[in-house]
Formats: sequence, C-alpha cells, structure tokens
Amino acid sequence: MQHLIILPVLLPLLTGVALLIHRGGALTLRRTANVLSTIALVVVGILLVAASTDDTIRYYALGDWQPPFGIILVLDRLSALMVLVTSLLALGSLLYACAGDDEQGSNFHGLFQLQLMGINGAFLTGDLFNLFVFFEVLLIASYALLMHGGGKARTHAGFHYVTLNLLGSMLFLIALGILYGTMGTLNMADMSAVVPTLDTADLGLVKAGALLLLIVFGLKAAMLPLYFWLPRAYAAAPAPVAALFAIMTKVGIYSIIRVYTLIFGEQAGPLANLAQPWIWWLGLATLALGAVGVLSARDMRTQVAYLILVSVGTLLAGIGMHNEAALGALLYYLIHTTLVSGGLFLLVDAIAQQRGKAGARIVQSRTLTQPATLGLLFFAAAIAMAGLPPLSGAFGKALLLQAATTAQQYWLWPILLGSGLASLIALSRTGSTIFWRASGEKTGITLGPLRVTATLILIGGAPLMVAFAGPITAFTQATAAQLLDRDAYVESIIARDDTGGDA
Amino acid sequence: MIALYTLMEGIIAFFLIAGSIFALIGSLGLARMKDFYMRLHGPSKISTLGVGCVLLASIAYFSLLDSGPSLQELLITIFLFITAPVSAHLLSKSALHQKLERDPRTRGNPQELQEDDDEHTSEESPQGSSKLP
Amino acid sequence: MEALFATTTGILAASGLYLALRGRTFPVVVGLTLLSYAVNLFLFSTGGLTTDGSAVIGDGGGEYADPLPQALVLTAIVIGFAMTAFSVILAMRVRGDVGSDHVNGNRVDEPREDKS
Amino acid sequence: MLDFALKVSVVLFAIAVILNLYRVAVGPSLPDRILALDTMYVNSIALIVLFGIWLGHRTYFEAALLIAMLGFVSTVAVCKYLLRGDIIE
Amino acid sequence: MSLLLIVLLPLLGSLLPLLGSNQRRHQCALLTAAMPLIALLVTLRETPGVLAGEVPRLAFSWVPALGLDLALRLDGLSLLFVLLILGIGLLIILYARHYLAEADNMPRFYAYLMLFMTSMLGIVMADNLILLWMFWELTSLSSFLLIGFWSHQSAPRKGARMALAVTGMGGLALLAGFILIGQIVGSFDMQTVLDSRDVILADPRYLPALLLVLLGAFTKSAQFPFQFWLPQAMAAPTPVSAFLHSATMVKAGVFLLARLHPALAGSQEWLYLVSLTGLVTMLYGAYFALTKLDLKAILAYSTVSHLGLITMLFGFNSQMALVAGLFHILNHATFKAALFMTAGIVDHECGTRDIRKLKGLWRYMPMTTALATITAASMAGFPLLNGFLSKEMMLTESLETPLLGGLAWLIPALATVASILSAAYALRFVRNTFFDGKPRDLKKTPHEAPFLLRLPVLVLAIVCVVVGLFPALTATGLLTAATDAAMTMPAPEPHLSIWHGFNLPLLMSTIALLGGLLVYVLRQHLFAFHRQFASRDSLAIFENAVQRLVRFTQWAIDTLENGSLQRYMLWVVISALVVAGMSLMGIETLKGELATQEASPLIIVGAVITCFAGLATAFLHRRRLISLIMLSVVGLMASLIFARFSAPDLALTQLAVEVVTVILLMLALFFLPQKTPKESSASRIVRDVLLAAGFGGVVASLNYALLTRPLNSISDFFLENSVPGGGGHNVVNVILVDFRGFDTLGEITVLCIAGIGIYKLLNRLRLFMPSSDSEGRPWSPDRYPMILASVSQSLLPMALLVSVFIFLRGHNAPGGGFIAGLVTAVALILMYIAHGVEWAQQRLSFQYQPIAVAGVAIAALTGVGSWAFGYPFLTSSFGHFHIPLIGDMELATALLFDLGVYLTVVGATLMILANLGKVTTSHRPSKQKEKA
Amino acid sequence: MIRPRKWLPMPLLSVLLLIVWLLLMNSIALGHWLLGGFLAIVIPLITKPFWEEQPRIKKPWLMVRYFFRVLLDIVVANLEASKVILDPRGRARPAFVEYSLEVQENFTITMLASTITLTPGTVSAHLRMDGKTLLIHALDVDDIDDMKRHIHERYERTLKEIFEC
Ligand code: NA
Ligand code: NA
Repeated sequence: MQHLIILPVLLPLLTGVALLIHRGGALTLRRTANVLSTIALVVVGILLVAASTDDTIRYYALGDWQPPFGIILVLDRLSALMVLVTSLLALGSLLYACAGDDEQGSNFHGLFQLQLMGINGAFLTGDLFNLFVFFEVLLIASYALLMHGGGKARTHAGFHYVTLNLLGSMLFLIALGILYGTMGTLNMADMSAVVPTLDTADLGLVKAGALLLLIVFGLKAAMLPLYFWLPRAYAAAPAPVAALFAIMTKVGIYSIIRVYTLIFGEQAGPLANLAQPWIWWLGLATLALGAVGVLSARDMRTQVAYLILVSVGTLLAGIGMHNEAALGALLYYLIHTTLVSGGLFLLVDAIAQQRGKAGARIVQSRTLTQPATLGLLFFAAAIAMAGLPPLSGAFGKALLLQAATTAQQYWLWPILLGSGLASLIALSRTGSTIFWRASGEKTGITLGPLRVTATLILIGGAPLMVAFAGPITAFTQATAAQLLDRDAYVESIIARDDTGGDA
Repeated sequence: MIALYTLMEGIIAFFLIAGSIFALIGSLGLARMKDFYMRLHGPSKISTLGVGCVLLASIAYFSLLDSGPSLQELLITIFLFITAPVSAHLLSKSALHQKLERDPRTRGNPQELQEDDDEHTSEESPQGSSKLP
Repeated sequence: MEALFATTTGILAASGLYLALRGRTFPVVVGLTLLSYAVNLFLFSTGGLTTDGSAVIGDGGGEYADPLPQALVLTAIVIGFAMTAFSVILAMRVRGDVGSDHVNGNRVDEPREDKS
Repeated sequence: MLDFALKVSVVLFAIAVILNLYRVAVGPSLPDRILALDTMYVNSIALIVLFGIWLGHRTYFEAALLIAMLGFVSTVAVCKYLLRGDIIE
Repeated sequence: MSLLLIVLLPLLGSLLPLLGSNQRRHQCALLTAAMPLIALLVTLRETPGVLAGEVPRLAFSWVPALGLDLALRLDGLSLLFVLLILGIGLLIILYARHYLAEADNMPRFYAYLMLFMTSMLGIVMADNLILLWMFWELTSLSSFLLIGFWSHQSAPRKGARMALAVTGMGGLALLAGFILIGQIVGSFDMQTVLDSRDVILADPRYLPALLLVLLGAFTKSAQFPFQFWLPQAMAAPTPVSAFLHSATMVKAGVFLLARLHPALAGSQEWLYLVSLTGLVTMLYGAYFALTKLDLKAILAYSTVSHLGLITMLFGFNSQMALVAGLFHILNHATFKAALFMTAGIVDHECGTRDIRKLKGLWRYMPMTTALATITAASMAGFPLLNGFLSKEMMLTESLETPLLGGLAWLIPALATVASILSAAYALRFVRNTFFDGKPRDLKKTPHEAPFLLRLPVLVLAIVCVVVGLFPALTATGLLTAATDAAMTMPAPEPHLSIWHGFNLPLLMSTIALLGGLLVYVLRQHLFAFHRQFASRDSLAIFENAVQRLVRFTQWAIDTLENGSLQRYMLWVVISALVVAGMSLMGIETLKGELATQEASPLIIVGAVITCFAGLATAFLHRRRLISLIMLSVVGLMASLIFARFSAPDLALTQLAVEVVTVILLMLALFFLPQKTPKESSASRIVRDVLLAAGFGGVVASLNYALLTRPLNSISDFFLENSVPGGGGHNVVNVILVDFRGFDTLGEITVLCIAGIGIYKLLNRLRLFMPSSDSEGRPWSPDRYPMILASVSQSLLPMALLVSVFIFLRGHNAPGGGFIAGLVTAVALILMYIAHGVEWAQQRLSFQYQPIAVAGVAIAALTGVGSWAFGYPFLTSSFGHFHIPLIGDMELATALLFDLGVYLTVVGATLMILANLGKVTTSHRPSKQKEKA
Repeated sequence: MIRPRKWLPMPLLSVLLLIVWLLLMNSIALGHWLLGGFLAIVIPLITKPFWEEQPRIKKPWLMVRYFFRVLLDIVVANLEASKVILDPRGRARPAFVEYSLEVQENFTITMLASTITLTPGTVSAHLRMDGKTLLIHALDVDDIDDMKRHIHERYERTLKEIFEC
C-alpha cells in the first residue's frame, strides 16, 4: 500500500519492458498481458482516488530523498483523478486495438504501456523538471504510436507534431532554467513556498519563465494559437491511438491547472494568478475556433479532432475563470470529454470501416452493416459532445455556465452556448449523412465484440457520469477546493526544518 | 631541490612551448598551403606531434610536480598517432575521389586525378523504391 | 564574461531558430539541434559560471559548481538526442512517403513557399 | 616560468584553432573543411590538457581521451560519406 | 413515488417495443401502449387529489453542485398536460399501428415516440428548472429522430436537422435564462422560483433572463420569427405531426409560459414581448394556412396561428386570459390532433395531400368526412364545439387588454381578422377535400380507412363535442386546477358556458364565421395577391444558410491551417516572444547584483568561434554538409565551454552525443537532397532573421539577467550529501543515478522508445537513393577502405576497455553509464562504417532491442529492489567491502542502475544507427555495387 | 611468448589491454591487476570475431628498433615540414608518387602507410583497390626515385621482416 502511488508509473513501465524485450512472440499473450496490466491500472486508479478522498496530500519520495531535494510523486485528488481517467481511457483504447489494429506495426503493446507510464508520471510528479522528463516520455511514445501502421498522412502530420513539440521542449527547458535560476529549486511545492518571498528584481524574470511555461503547456493542450498540430495529428493517428491521445491535451490542461494554482496561484504575491487572464481569452478564442473547425470538417476524424479543440477551449476558459466552482466544473467536464471523445474516435473508426471507400469522409456512402448499434452509439456520443442533456456534456457545460461571474458571462455564455449549437448543427449533419443518406450494398464488415465493448466502455462513461453526477461533482468540487488550498499542499510536502531553497 | 624543481619546470615548459609552436605551424600549414594535398601535411603530422608534446608535458607535470607517476596521457598520444594517418589517408582518398585541384607545380599525374568519361547520372533517381521484406 | 556567454547563447539560439523556420526538413532538424545546444548552455548557466570547481568532491578547492543544472542538462542532452534522432528519421520517412523534403509536404520537389 | 609557458601555449593553440576555423569556413572543398575540423579536434585536446595543467587536476583527462576517439570516428564518417554517400553499408 | 412512475413508465416503454418485432406489429403496439396506459391510470388515481388542490411532489438530490434535483410535481398545470400527453399519446399509438407501412420499422418508431413522451412528461412535471431544461432538450432530440424517421428521403432529414437546430438553439438560450433566474433566486427549485416573482422582477437581470427564456419558449412553440421550422417538420410521419406538432412538443413552449407565469409575468416587458409575438404569429400563421396547398401544411400553419393565439393570451397578464389560453391548449390539442390524423387518413387512402387533387371524398369516406367536418368546425370556432368556447374567451380578453394604449382597439380587430382567416381555411380544408366535385388524378381509388385508424379521430371528435356542449362539467375542474398552478394568487373560477348572452365577443365570433365564409368565396383574389410574392422555401433558405456557414468555416480553417509547418512554428515563436518580451520589459535593469567576472582572451576566442560557427550553420544551410560541419564545430565548442566552466560530465556527454548526432544526420542526408533549393523570398528571410534575432535577444537577455543574479539553491544539499548519502564523489553522477535517478529512468525510457519508434519508422521505408554525389560524381567503388578496416579492428578492444573505465569511474569522477554506453556504441558503429552492416551483424550475436529494453528493466528493477528493504523506489544503498587481496571496494546499487543506463544507451544507439544503415544498404542498386 | 589458447585468443592484445588498464587506472594495486586481467581476457574473447587477421610479430626486437627509428624520423619530418610551411616564398616541390608495394598483408600495409604519413614530407594518399600500389603525396621532394628507395629501405623492408617473413 505504501508503494501504491508509484504503481501507475511502475506498472506500465515494467509491463512495457516485458512486452518489448522480445519483438516477436505470441500476440494473444501480449494482448492478455497488456489488458491485464491496464485493468490492474484501473484498479490502482480507483484505489488512489479512494485514498485521496480523505483530503490528505501524500507524497512518495523517490530514492527516499525528501522534498525539496529529491523527486517526489504527489497524490492528491487531482492526480488520482487524472490517473484513473487515463487508465479507463486506456482500457477502452486497448480493447479496441486488440481487435486488430495492434498488428498493423511492431511493438504496439509495449509502446502503449510506456505511453501510459509517461502520462501517469506527468500527472503524479511533484517536480517540475521531472514533469519535463515525463512529457518527453509521453511525447516520444506518442510519436511512435502515431506512426503505428505508417502511411503518408501520418508521416506528414507526425513531422509537424514532432517538430512543434521539439520547439516546445526547448521552451520548456528555457522556462525551467529561468525558474531554477531564480528560485533555486525544482520541487513545485517548494517553488510555491519561494514565490512570495522573491526579490522584486527577480519578478520579471520569474514571470517570463512562468509565461513561457504557459506556451509549453498551451502547446500540449492545443491552445490557440499553438493548436495547429492537433487536427491533423489526431485525424491521422490510428483509431486506438487517437482515442488514447484524448488524454494528451489534458496533460497540458492538467499542467496548467497545477502550475497556475500551486506555484502562481492566489498566494503568489505580486505574481498571483498571472496566467489566468491569458488563459481566459485564449481559451475563449480556442473554443470559438474549435466550433468553426467542427463546422468546417469534411471528415469525421477531423471533426472529432475539432470537438477536442472545443473541449480544450472550454477547459481553458474554465481555468481562466479562476474560481473554485469553475475549477470543479471543468474537472467534471474534463472527465467527460476525455472519455467520450476517446470513444468517439473509436466509433468513427468503426463507422469508417463499414462505409467502404468513403471511409470517414462526410459524404453519401454505402449503408452501414450495423446501422442500429453504431447509430445509437453515435447519437449518444454526439449528444454528449455537443453538450446536450441528458448526457454528461450538458452537466459539464451547465456547471461552467453557472460558475461564471457576471463579467465573465458576457463572453463565456454566448461562445460556449454558440459552440454547442455549432457542434449540434455539425454533428446532426454528419449523423444524417452517415446514417440516413446511406444507400447501396453493405460492406459486410461487422464490429466485433471487442470493439463494441471498447467503444461502450468509453461512450458509456457519458450516461454513467450523469447517473453518478452527484458523487462525481462532489469529488471534483472537493478537488477544486483542495487545489486552491495551496497552504495545505505546501505544508504537507515541505517540512520546513532544514535549510531549503527558500530565502 | 629548487634547481631540480626549476629543471623540471623547464622541461615541462619546453614541451609546452615546442608543442604549441608545432601545433601552430601545423595549423598554419592548413591555412596557407596552396592545395588540399599540401595542406594535409601540416595537420596530419605536425599538429599531431604538437599535441603529443603537450601531452608529454602533462605527463611530466603530473608525474613530477603533482601527484606522482602518471602515464594516462600516453594513451591519448598513442591513440592520436595511430589515428592521425588513417584520417589523413581517408581525407586524401576523398580529395582524390573529388578530383580536387592540385598545385600546378605538382609532379606526377595519378590516374585518380585524370578526367574519365563516366557518364554522370542525375542526382536523385528513385531507384530504391522496392519495399523491404 | 557573463555578457559574452549570454550573447553566445543568444546567437546560437537565433541561428537555430532561423534554421528551424526554414522550409525543408533537414535544416529544420539541424536548426532544432543547434537550438538545443543553445538551450543546454542556457540551462547549464543557471547555476552560475564556475571556472574552477567541477562538482567532484575532493577535487580541487572548496568551491564547487552547481551540480544540479549540470545533471539537468545531461538529461536534456540525452532526451534531445533521442528526439533529434527520431525527427531526422521521420524527415527521411517524409521524403520516402511524400516524395518531397518540404515541411509543408508538397508532392514533388519543387520550390514552394506558403504565403503566410 | 611554467605559468608563462602555459599562457604562451594557450595563446598559440588559440591562434591555431582560429586558423582551423578559417579553413573550415572558407573551404574551399569539403575535404578541406573536414581536415580543418579534424585539426580543430586535435588542437582542442591540447587545450583541454592545458586547462588540466592550469587547474592542477586531471578531471579533464577523459574529455581529452574522448575527443581523440570521437574526433577520429567523426572524421572517418564524413570521409566515408564523401566517398560512398552511405556511411554504413 | 407515483410521480416517478408516470415519467419512468413511458421511459421503460421506449425499450419495450424493441423487444417486439417488426413482423408482429400488433404485439409491438400493445407492448408499447401498456406502459403509458398504466401511467395514465396512475395519473387518474392522483387526479382527484390534484383537483382538490393538492400538489404531490417528489424530490431526490441528484447533483447539488449544479442545483439539479430529481424533483417532480403534479400540480393542476402538470395534470392538464399529463392527461393530454398520455391520452393523445395512446390514441397516436393506436393510429400509428395502422398508419405505418410494412416497410417502416415499427419498433424503432415506437421507441422514439415513447422517448419523446417521456421527455414531454418530464417537462410538464419537472419541479426543478435544470431538470425541466434537460427534458426540454430531450424533446428536441427525440423529435429529431421522429421527424427524420423516413430518413431515406431528403425532406425529413433536412426538416429534422432544421428543427433540431432551431429548437436546440432555443434550448441553449433557455438554459442560460434558467441559470440567470437561478442566480437571481438562489435556487433552481421550481416552487422557490415561482414564489420569487418580486425578487425576479426587481432584478436588473430580469430582462435578459426573460428574453432568454422567451427565446426558448418561442422557438419551441414556433412563434414568429422562429415559426419556419414547424411546417418543414411535417415531413415526419403523420402520427408524429399529430402528436408533436399539435398536441405536445409545440405546446411545451406555451406550457413554459404558463409554468413561469407566476414568476415572470406581470411586467410591461412580458406584456409586450409575449402578447405581440403571439398576435403577429397568430396572423402570420392564419394567413399562410389559407394559402397552402398541402393538407398538412395547412394544418401546420394553422398550428402556428393557434399557438400564437395561446401565446398572446398568456401575454395579457390577465387571469382570465390565462384561463382562456389553457382552455385553448386543451381544445386545440383535441381538434388539431384529430385533423392531422384525418389528413393522414386521406393521404393513406389517396396517396396525396395536395388540396388541388383532392375533391369530393365524402363519397368514399363518409365517416372520415363527418369527423373532419366536426373537428374543423371546432377549429373554426363554430358554436357548440370546444373551439368556439376558447376562441370566444380569447376575443373577450382581447377587448380588455391594456396593450397598445390608445390603439388598444387594434388587438380585438386583429384577433377578429385572425378568426376570419381561421374560419376560412377550416372551410377550405373541409370543402376542398371532401366536397366540391370529384377527385382527379388519384393514384388509387380511395375508400374508408380501417376502423382502428379512424377510432382515435372519433374519440377526439367526441371530446370536441362533449367539451363543447358541457364545458363546465368536463373542463372546469381541470382548468381551475391548472390556472391555480399558473397564477400567483388563487385563480378565479372560470365560468365556462356556451351562452354568455349577446355581447361584443359573440358579435366578433359571428363576424369571424361569416367573414370566413366570405374570404373563402373570394379566396382566388387573395391567392392572386399572394402569388405576387416569390414563394420562399424556408428549408432551402435554412440549408443554404448552413451550407454558406460551412463553406465560410472551411474557408476560414483552410486559410488559417494552410498546412504550413513554418506558419505553425511562427506562431509558437511569436507567442513565446510576446510573453517573454513583455515580462522582460517589466524588469528595471537586466543586470543583477552579482559582480561580473572578467573574460579571458581564450574565452573570448571560444565565444567568437562558437558564434561564428553557429551563424555559419544557419547561413550556409543550403549546402547541407557544410552546415553539418559547422554544427559539429558548435558541438565541439559547446563541450569545450562545458569543460571550461567546470562541467566535465557535460563536456563528455555533449561530445559523444554530438558525434553520434552528426553521424546520424549524415546517414539521413544520404537520402535527402544535398542542397536546399533557394526558395525563401527576401521578405521571408528578413522576417525570419528578425524573429530569430528577437528570440536570440530574449534568450540572451534572460541568460544575462540570470547570470548576474545571486542564486540560493537546493544544490548545497547535493554537495553535502553526495559522499555520505550517495556514496559517490562525482556529485553530478550521484544526482543522476541517485538523487534524481527517477529523471534518469525516464530519460533512458525516452531513449529506448526512440530506438523502438525509429525501428517502426524504418519499417518498409521507400527511399530515394542517389547513385552519385551532389556534384554528379559516381560514388567511389572502394566500399571499405582497407587501412580503415585494419585500424578500426584494433581500436575496438581499446574502446571497450575505455568504456569500462569510464563506466566504473563515473560515480567518483566524470563518466558514468551514459558516456560509457556512447563510447561502446560509437566503437561498434566504427565497425559498421569500416566493414559494413552484414559483416558486423554476423559478428554481433545479439539483437539491440532486447539490450536497450533490458537496460531499462535493470534500472527499474534495481529501483524496485529497494522495496525489499522497506524503502521507496530507487533508494540506493552502498557500502565499502573489504575483499581479500583487492582491498577496499565500494559497491553501490547505483552502479547497477548505471549498468541499466549503459545497456540502454548501447542498445538504443545501435538500434538507431545500425537499423538505419541496414535499410540504406539493402536498397543499394546492385549494378552500383562493385563497379570497378 | 604467450601461446594463443581458447580463452586467450590474442595474448599480445591481452597484455596490451592490461597495460592500458593500469595506465588508465594510474595504479598498480592488486585490485586493478585483477580487474585489468579479467578485462584483458574478456575483451579479446568478445572482440575476436572482429579481427579479420591477426598480425604475427615475428621479430619483436626489430619492431622496437623500428619504433624508435620512426619516432626520430617524426621529429625530423616535422622540422622539415615546418620549414616548408614557414617558407615565405612558398617554394615547395610537391609531387604525387606511385609506390608499388612489396608487402602484402593488410596490417603491414597499414603500418607502412601510417609510417609514411608520419614521416618526412609524405602522406600516403591512396591505396589502390588492388592493394599493390600506394599513392603518396610528397610536400617537397627533389628526386622521386630517391624517395621511393628511401621508403623501401628504411621502412618497408623492415616491416616485411617484422611481420611477413
Ligand atoms: Na388552422
Ligand atoms: Na547503409
């Protein structure tokens, strides 16, 4: 139990390593190992969430080096939640992949686990440089997975994705350099403790570092104007990978939340909440642009990619609102959008397979082999993504709308509601084209039970999140409260009896 | 004792100065000789020797004035003397391959530098288009 | 010396960025490599410039360079290497799949520039 | 005396490196540039060693050793490139 | 609990038909009807109590954060609607059973219908604003499915989409309005809201809230100017039209007006907005109903008109008007549902609904004709029928409204005009369809429809008559209860009676009927007038608008995302420049407190060389190999800089990595063009130079500022604890393998994944293989120069020895697993260069991927090992062991960790380079192989 | 001399490695002897496959003599070359010389080529693929035949004696 916190990193690492040590081997065995490990990860995620509900912030000192000197993993409500969401998404994606996508190239299963390791590490770490390292782990794994199966579109989108992220990594290092060079520490809690005591002469520098971090995280989160890699990369990725990628933008979102509540939050003295105004406007812009993109999409995958952009914008706007209710609301929305957009990627792939030559393009095509099943799932996913009741998207949006202050309402309400309407119009067009305008011979390709299960697990999240909206929102609201209680966080991590980094 | 020390210092200083002068001459040769083949001479032997001298100086310094006998730098020296001719050889090979101009006074006309009538194929023809197994 | 160091870092960063903004894959990769050299120097220097005092306990005098940025840069170098390797092979793959080494992915090797 | 010799030595090597750089920059041929780069590697070894003597400890021995080894490999690789295009075939 | 049943039973009912099959339609219909029937019985059981003034309520907490409770109520208003929904719903089920064709998927139809019924019931019973909104949106969604039921046709698809877009928009506005109300009141609980009228009306947010709520209500009820979607929704099967577009969904809008009447009504805003909208809609609908040729279109516009009428009444802020409106809701539902069903029967029997083709059907279907006549008469406001009653009440109220002040006479006048038109189109509907000669060009010979298809119409017609004759007996109780619920104060007892004596409203009614007759007779003049205006199909307009919107968005996105990486990079750079630049501008002086050190000449030379080489790399980039050589110079200089500033480990690493990188870049360059074409425009170059300079300036400024500021860092801890805590003298290495070993674990994972990813990339790579160099020279035939081969084989053992040396020393002196690994890898690569892939592969019996992965595994398992001793992951342990003969030996678990690093580096590097080399070689055209 | 065995395939290399190890460690403590000995055995075992052919030194003492001769020549060569480089008038007399090889084994040829590069005024520029002709570039040579003879007598013959007889 003591080592539970590190399991989300270690379990995928060891599984991944075991799967990669030989390139060949029985596929069934690999699949089984991967699925079992991912299920175990779900269990770990549940246990972590359960552990986090007592509102104590626990940390795991790697190498037994206490903070702020050693690297720590921190378990609070947010990190536990993110790990759980990741593992659920992973399970869905993985089951889908096991229906055949994993055979399209080499080493899928091992890379998949390492991807999870990177993501979970990023969510858990309490050290800013370690966050960089895990960013790189998850990026390199995502590069490899993006290329899974090959193809011109993937290569090309991949190059853009890789190059932009390389530039992002450089900026991350510069920002880290600035922050270390001024604060003398890397532990985020310690940074939080140091920030208010900073010399005025250093404030501008720290601000530069903090805002550069925003560029870096914004790039990951696909914030305008840094989102350009997203539509093509997501549209080009193999379906299960694209589904798993639904959490990638959330890594950026998570980092933004973490850094700008913990380090540069309310208590940061002159630097308090320095990023929120940026995040607010850029988030709204992203939201609007995402809506435009959703309408413009000629292809279902691209459409889902823009839906992700819409959700990113929504989340960013929520962060920009910087109040507790908004934070809690956006966390609820985050769970919803991650699971459902992941499921939608899978679904779109399944639909495309049954449409013959038309694939994912939004044009008239053959009748689907299983119009009822796919139609029902699409209907549900579309409702959820567009933010209509009775599915979870509506709750998320309603919570956010409620959380807006009067001044924020003028911007948030029309844009958020308008984007919902745009999604509704676009998705109804897509749905009616795909399911209603179809005619002609069926391809006969059917959706296997594995794929149905996978898609159901993810899209099923939408009704489940409605049914259990009470406890879930209670959790996310408590998470928001915990996030804003910076003192408690810092106190539970930094025992101030040594000569640490704070001046 | 002081005399001995001075002597040792003198030896080291000699190696240092000699080495650096050699290295400079080597690089000077590189900078001012007329054609590539002539430029090759300086770096490939003079510079190597120059650095060798500095390494000897270092051996002498640490063995005589610092922490007792130490021959580690010998390894680098040996390594340099083994590899420098190979580098020079490969470089001149590529120079000949590229048929670099030689100084007009150079005697001898090796076949490598004679113009042959090989047809020049275009830069990039997509030949390796077959898929790997 | 500080100004000189900073200028060097800046010039390397500028050169790297200029290359990274070119239109062909190879210069872009070279540019990012150059940029990473600059960034590594930058990150390294955040611990200050110590001219005599490598962080090996017992070596030399009592003053030691800040070992932490060095360790960070080491990690960054290795990661940068992995990323460069991947991107350069990807650049080859782009050429193989798309037939052009233009970053914007024209089908043929023709000069092209977007009008942005 | 040693101090002076060291200083002279460093200056001479620095000039040598600048001369190398000159050749790297102006070429005119690729072998010229590679040769100059190789020489620069060799001169760097000397500079590192001189620095070690200056500091009075041998922390930099490995660096010198590695420059020698890696500089060679790098030169070999470029030459192979000029000769065959394909370094590893 | 019974309230929950009323809502949940139909929901369950939406699943039941799916159990039935399309073949056994009877069973399917029965299954479907069962649940609403039970719900109706449950409702009836509650009815007496409700009529007596009880308001059964039920509430479960659902999402407190959202203010959402699962709260239901059954007050009079709810009851009125529940009875309508369930009652007419059951008739529709019966009707649809016989109406739908064999090809139609009946279970699916019923499932949608029941889903719709559930959401309708939810709306009228919701006791929480958010809950109401949820059901509200659900009606939009389920009606989308119902309208688009005949999805193989274009019109239903488009009609469904339009309806969804319009009502969806209204729904979103409604949510905003509800949230505003909730914020004003502080609760979403219905009763609290209804009791807070004074607070709401006094709040500055009242008007926006009202506008938003009305937007929702008006779109749903097809009020002007949102009326256009309703006629297009007629593409739905007729049972749907009858249910949704007469009795229920469109009524949701007016229901909402009634429901929130106690909370929102009473203001001038309400009066003008609601009643004028209603008035306009009433006239608009009536006019268009008269001009339409399709039976269902006539009825649709008629519905628009009647909904306008109801809206107008609700807007009057008067209690009696409210009663009239509610009464008309009931009456309209009955006669309009019946008329729709009649239209469906005609369509069913004749194959057309075109009023020009239909004539004299009374001969073929007398029963239907009778029913249609009765219900149409009710619609026209013919005495003794229920429509007459409410219409007369409307006329009465129109006389009493304070609206328009001095022009108040306009209201009754216009109401009368609308009634005239109403009478005219009712007459036209009946006469042109069932009388007036013989039918022409019918596809089939019509005859009377099956009885069960007519039965629902019959039931409704009876209701029309009975209510018309005995209003007090049948409707008073229900209306009183409903009005009660829709009023702030106890409602007056409505006096429902057929005869109020001779008065103005009666005169107006008479004028309406006679005027209607006149208009009907003179209708051709009206049509001629109407034909002057180009008919505009709202569906086409809407589709066109959406398509233009989509094309605009496509243009916008294509313009923004032009596929140019250069532009995307530009944005990132600009963003970084903006934020960093702005922050830097806030700094007073760049220079900090720290005294600067003087630069020695050597350092100046080094800096100059570095800068020169860096710039040269950039400006010579079009000649790629030269650029690469310049990059090498920078790499070498960087490592010298590291060495100069006391970072031997960094110097070593930088050096090794730089060499491997250059080899890698050269390997890749073989397939890429050797030169970059000159393609950047001058302006582009200037722009990029400026940007790069700006970026460099920012980096330099930041760097300078940091260098001149003192730093109080945690590093002292590492220096102090490296030896006692980490067992190593080389602090950097101890940080890497111990203090921050977790970073290193991640770092080697990255390296390992990169190797594997590259292996994936190289798989089936198609390559363009140059057969000559960039100057057109064929390659040298000498593949493996002998002297190189000969020397390199003797260097390998030496290099391995050196790597062992560097590896072992790492913990205490510069070195370590990473550098050792690179040295090994480079030595092996030299073998590949000197002898080729095949030769080297034969001699290396191991594969690289397992090596690299095993490295990560060793590092990770070393970390796990500390669990056995009760320590966290990666806790190192070390000790001095006295081994006989050898002496003191220091062993640390960190060494094992470092071994993992070593293996990963060797494995990954070779995986990258050797695999790349292999790919290229196997593609080398055979004729090139040995030319000489 | 040490005889090659299965576990000691290249005894000379092993000795060399041990020496190098001790050089690297800069210590002759027993531990280093043991570790060095271990490496001296293991590394040749690992790298054995990479040796195409093993040089056999037939006359070790001659080799030592050769070594010192070359060392001396290097110094002389450098002084001469420096003179040419520093000559302000640049009156060098460069030449390409085709030198026919008598030695045949790869290792010997390599040794000779390296020696030529390191010693007076010559760089072994190219070994033709037949392995029989070495193209030499001389920086400042008077009589080409004289130079060839010098090389043959001073270096090639000795090398042949050491390795190939
Ligand atoms: Na009508
Ligand atoms: Na190759």
